[in-house]
Amino acid sequence: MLELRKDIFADERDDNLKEIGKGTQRQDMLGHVTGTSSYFNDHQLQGMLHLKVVRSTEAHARLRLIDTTEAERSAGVRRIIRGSDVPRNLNTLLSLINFGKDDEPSLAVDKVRYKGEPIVAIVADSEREAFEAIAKVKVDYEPLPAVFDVEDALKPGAPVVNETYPRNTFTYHETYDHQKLRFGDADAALATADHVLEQRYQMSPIEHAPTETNGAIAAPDTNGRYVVYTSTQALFFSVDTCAKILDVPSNTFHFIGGTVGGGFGGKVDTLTEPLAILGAMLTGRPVRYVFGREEEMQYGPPRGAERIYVKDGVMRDGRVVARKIRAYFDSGAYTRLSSYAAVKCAAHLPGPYTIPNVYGDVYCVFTNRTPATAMRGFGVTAMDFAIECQMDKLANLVGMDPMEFRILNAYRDGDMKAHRREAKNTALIECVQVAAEKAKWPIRDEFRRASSRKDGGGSRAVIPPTPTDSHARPPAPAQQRTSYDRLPPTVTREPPRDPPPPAPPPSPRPAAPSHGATRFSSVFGTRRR
Amino acid sequence: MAVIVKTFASASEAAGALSSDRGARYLGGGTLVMRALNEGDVSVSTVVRASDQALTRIDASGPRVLLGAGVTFARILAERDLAFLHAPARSIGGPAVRNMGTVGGNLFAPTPYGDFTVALLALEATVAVQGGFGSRDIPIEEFLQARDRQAGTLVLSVSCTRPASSEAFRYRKIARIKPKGGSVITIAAHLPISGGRIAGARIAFGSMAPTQIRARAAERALEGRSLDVGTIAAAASAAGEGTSPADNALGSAWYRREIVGVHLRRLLSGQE
Amino acid sequence: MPKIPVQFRHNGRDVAIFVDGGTNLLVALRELIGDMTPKFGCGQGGCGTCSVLIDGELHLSCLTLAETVAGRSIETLDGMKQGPNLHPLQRAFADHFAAQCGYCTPGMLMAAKALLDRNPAPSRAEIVEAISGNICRCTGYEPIINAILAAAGGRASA
Amino acid sequence: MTRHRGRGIASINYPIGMNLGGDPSQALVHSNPSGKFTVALSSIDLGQGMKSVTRQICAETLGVPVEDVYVDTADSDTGPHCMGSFASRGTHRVGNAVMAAAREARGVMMEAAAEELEVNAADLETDGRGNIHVKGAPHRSISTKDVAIAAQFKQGKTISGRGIFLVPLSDVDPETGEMSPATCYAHACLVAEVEVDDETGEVEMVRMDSAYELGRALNPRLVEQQLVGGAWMGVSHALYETPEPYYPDPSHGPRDFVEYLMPGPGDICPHDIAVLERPAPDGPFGAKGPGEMCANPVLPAVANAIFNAVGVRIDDLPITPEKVLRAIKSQGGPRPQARR
Repeated sequence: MLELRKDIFADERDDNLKEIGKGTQRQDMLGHVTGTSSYFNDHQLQGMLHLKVVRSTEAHARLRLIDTTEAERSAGVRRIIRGSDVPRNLNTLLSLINFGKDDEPSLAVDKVRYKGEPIVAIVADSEREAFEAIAKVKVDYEPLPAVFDVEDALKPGAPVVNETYPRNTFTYHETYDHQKLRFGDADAALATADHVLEQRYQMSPIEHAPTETNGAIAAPDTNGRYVVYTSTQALFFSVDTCAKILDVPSNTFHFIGGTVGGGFGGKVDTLTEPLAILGAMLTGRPVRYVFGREEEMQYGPPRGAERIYVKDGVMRDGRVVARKIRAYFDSGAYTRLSSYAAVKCAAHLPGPYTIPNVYGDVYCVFTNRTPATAMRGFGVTAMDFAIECQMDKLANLVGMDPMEFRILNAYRDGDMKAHRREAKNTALIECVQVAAEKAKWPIRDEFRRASSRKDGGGSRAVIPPTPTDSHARPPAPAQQRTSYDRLPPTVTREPPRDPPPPAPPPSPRPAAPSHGATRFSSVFGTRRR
Repeated sequence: MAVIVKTFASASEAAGALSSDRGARYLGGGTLVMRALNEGDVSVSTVVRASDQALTRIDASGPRVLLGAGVTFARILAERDLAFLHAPARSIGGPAVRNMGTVGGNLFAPTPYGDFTVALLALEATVAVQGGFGSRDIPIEEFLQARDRQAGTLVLSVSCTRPASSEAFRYRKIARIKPKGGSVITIAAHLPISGGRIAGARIAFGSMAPTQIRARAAERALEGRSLDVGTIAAAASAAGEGTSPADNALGSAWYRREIVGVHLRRLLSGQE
Repeated sequence: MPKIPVQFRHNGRDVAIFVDGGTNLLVALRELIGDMTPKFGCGQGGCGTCSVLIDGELHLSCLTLAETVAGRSIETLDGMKQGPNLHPLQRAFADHFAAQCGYCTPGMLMAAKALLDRNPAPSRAEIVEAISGNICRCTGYEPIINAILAAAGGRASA
Repeated sequence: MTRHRGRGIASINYPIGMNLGGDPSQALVHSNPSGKFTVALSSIDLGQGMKSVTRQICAETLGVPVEDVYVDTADSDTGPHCMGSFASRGTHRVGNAVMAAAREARGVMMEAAAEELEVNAADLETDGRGNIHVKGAPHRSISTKDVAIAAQFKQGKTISGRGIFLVPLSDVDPETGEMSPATCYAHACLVAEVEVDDETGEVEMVRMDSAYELGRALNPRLVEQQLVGGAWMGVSHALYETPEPYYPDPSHGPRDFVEYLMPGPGDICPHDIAVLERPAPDGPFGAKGPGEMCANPVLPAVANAIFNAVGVRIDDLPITPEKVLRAIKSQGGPRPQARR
């Protein structure tokens, strides 16, 4: 049951609109209820071949030998694709916005870093024949010690998961193994708080579980182009990722998608398109690559696990005066999007509250598990869980009603947020008030009268003196660059004056050609390789 | 190579084909074999079927009930004379799976599947099988213990004695998801009462061991006693004895051991 | 290997196809008949997106060996419309916004039809039971249950 | 007494659009000679209602009925660039792009109408039913169809518009984390009521009451779809879902929908929702985005309700019956807190 509370913030809206605000039927509803909405897999193409991949049975292993001799002779097999057949067999999704280093092959070459990592792709006349050929591929693994826990992965001597990041952490600002947030002096405030509460929170991975699994159909089109029907959630992301991996101009492809059987973040990674297109390129035939359900559940990327430590200082009157957070994103074996989630998570601290002293360290950590990716609430869901459980505990600690406790600490218009931007257009207080009303949860008058538009700003708008970790701050980025910029940098920067800690001895690089040209990170304004 | 499908008019011919071909699997309702094919199980190269009407026979008129191996759960639910088996039949899958899945197939379904078999185990059913050299009857417990070696055998039917009263047979599947969820634990209890005392107590568990098992310690605690609070408590505390549950996606061994007695107690005392 | 001929009724029309051994009904319907309304969701019998009616009974087409439907009557969502008009269930699903991504909708509608064909006035509990083999990841089921209740002439609950 | 009820709350905010901005989306709008409009996007509809909400935005901006607009999504040959459907960016980013394109198209349409009616375009208004008329003089009117025909075949004008929306990319300060992660935030507060079985650790949802602030509910039915489905997903995340049930041990991962746990239709509970609208200054008609945040408050609200019911804190998701039971046992039994 949904009720529109038009009475609240009515003075900020023009409600006299003709189409906006109406519960108009969905444009796609007729298609949905008649089953005529067209998903990627509803495109039937003559002579379509089927692609399946051989997946690693080991979580971490060197590949001594990949023997496809018998599989090549298997009935119905049209083509076997190995890592060396992939034009640029190393990529990272966010290279499109120049964030991070290429760290993930389409098909593993020298090493596998998670159980289920694709090693060989087989294109055959039927799915059955592809499965039969898969059973005939022999892979000789030399198992390596694996690491599955984010904090274990950070310990000295931990197995190196991904040689691109030899410390098992993503590198931020070319210097740090985590993203920082510093606002005020959390340690000083904790020292004088009436109560200090430190807790550990853990969120396990989550599978997106869309009813339609990931997949794509690629087919040769006229004039040297390829048409690609895809379940992607991000069409140009996929187009440009495929153009990079397959080393062709992006207008080689005509991508068609648009109606997708659920995504929730699990269809951003461009997992099936590059190999489907490569299969079509190598065979000249339409090729379909669609995940089975077990494949989707086990090797489709999950929302990564997060471990979060929260240390809060609260006063007897219920004011939270300090919040210190250490969070670890379990990225799995490759970066995908977790690096970005960590920054988003840092920006989200300390939740929708005005807390004068906030300290955050957020890590993106590599482990030997299925690479994680975005999911509904990316970078925030687990942190909200931690913060809101913590808020409940703090309210309990000081003997306050949890609703009133939240209203007391809620951010209001004009307050300074920990990422140093003024809070505007806030409405947390009103949400708490209305939820209380709906749930018949009594709150006292002064809290019923509170407003997001009152009592903010002033002393709450001040950026407090903030100690930083480094004595010499690197200069501010010299220039903003647009996203999608893969040109060499036109600006150079001074290296940070404090040299970064020495890196461990270099690990063997993948044998695959590295094509990661020196690029400019538009996000962090630093050179990347 | 496409899969070869062989359809036979008689169960014995099908059994012969099954026992002579290591790559052959018998197709009942399809919920196991078709899934294996869809998922790329290349060990299945031949699918054997039988159109023999004996396989879909139900004989529920007398005290001894016989169900052909090909009888679906939906058919059991449609049969008023099989009311005592309705709860276990209803606990299988959703409606489509109940329209397809069969009594015979359920005997081979690995954990977390195979709930109907738990009921059959508590009822001490007999499994009629046909191998390459003729047919024979096997007590269900023996059948389950040797199940992994039964690949080449065709199940023809199962039979069991009807419980004396509806009170005497109880069944509960503990699932996380409602109304259709995989089994955390499945419990079936057959407690015939004679002269106010339990005579011939049979308790069976699913998901408490690699296959469905009898809970003999709990049975002993019930045997010869009246079904009162004390007896039920004794049975509940003995429930975990002799079980060897495993961790799986639905629950851990620890959890199963912790709650098996709680659920047995609730089942025996008629609690929700 | 020779293909196997199979004849059956598809939404009231006689069809004949040739299948490979082991071909399931879902693939046969989609790739050989061209009826794209049943969807692949798992191939395991766990999601119900491929649900069809066989002789009026709800079945999972992905777990049905195609040649076993010889001589039988298959209904899919493709045959649900009544001439140019939507079936009451289709109308109710639309009115209740009971679809988001739409991928589970064909299977849900077939499960609902199987129920209403036998039980025109089901209770909420019976509806819940009837769709329990069908996974929906978008809607939270509530609008679907309400749509089926409405189609059956019942009242939607909150 | 083995079952205990408890209530818990959580309140949250959520940033709209890709963190740090820098995530443009484009839209093209054009009319055909019958005065029907097509919106060309490369954006994706994965069930959230992208096609439907942008259609309404386009119709409102053009001043034509929604039936006169059709949204075509996700064709890389015809749809201009869009970053994608994620980060709650669809309504806000794509909606703004469509609005800009529709505004430009409307400008041409009004000019063409002005030429036909021989008045100044500034004196014209749309009636939202497919006509353009002189303000205050509804009889001096022309249909959009006639305008489209005139523009196409007489005036040689294309009634079309291009739109892009870009929140400029923000830097991140390495030392302080200073940044501009988002331009607007959605808000929510949710109360969950649960029943906990102290002998089995099973948690049953009893009901939910919530308030969501979304800027503007452009289509309340679509918003309801998101909030109802999203809260279900929140319950699912709170109590059921994980592909690694023994994380960080990766074994025993589920392989199918029986082993991967999500609440079924028999596990859902009543959910009473209020929607508040504080328009985002830079949102299309003030809209933010309901897509992602709706699941978030459910997880902690459920955890807090379990504490209220039996006095145990489960800080490790998902909150399985096993975790609840272990916690109850280790504290020596349930400790129901003051009823709320």
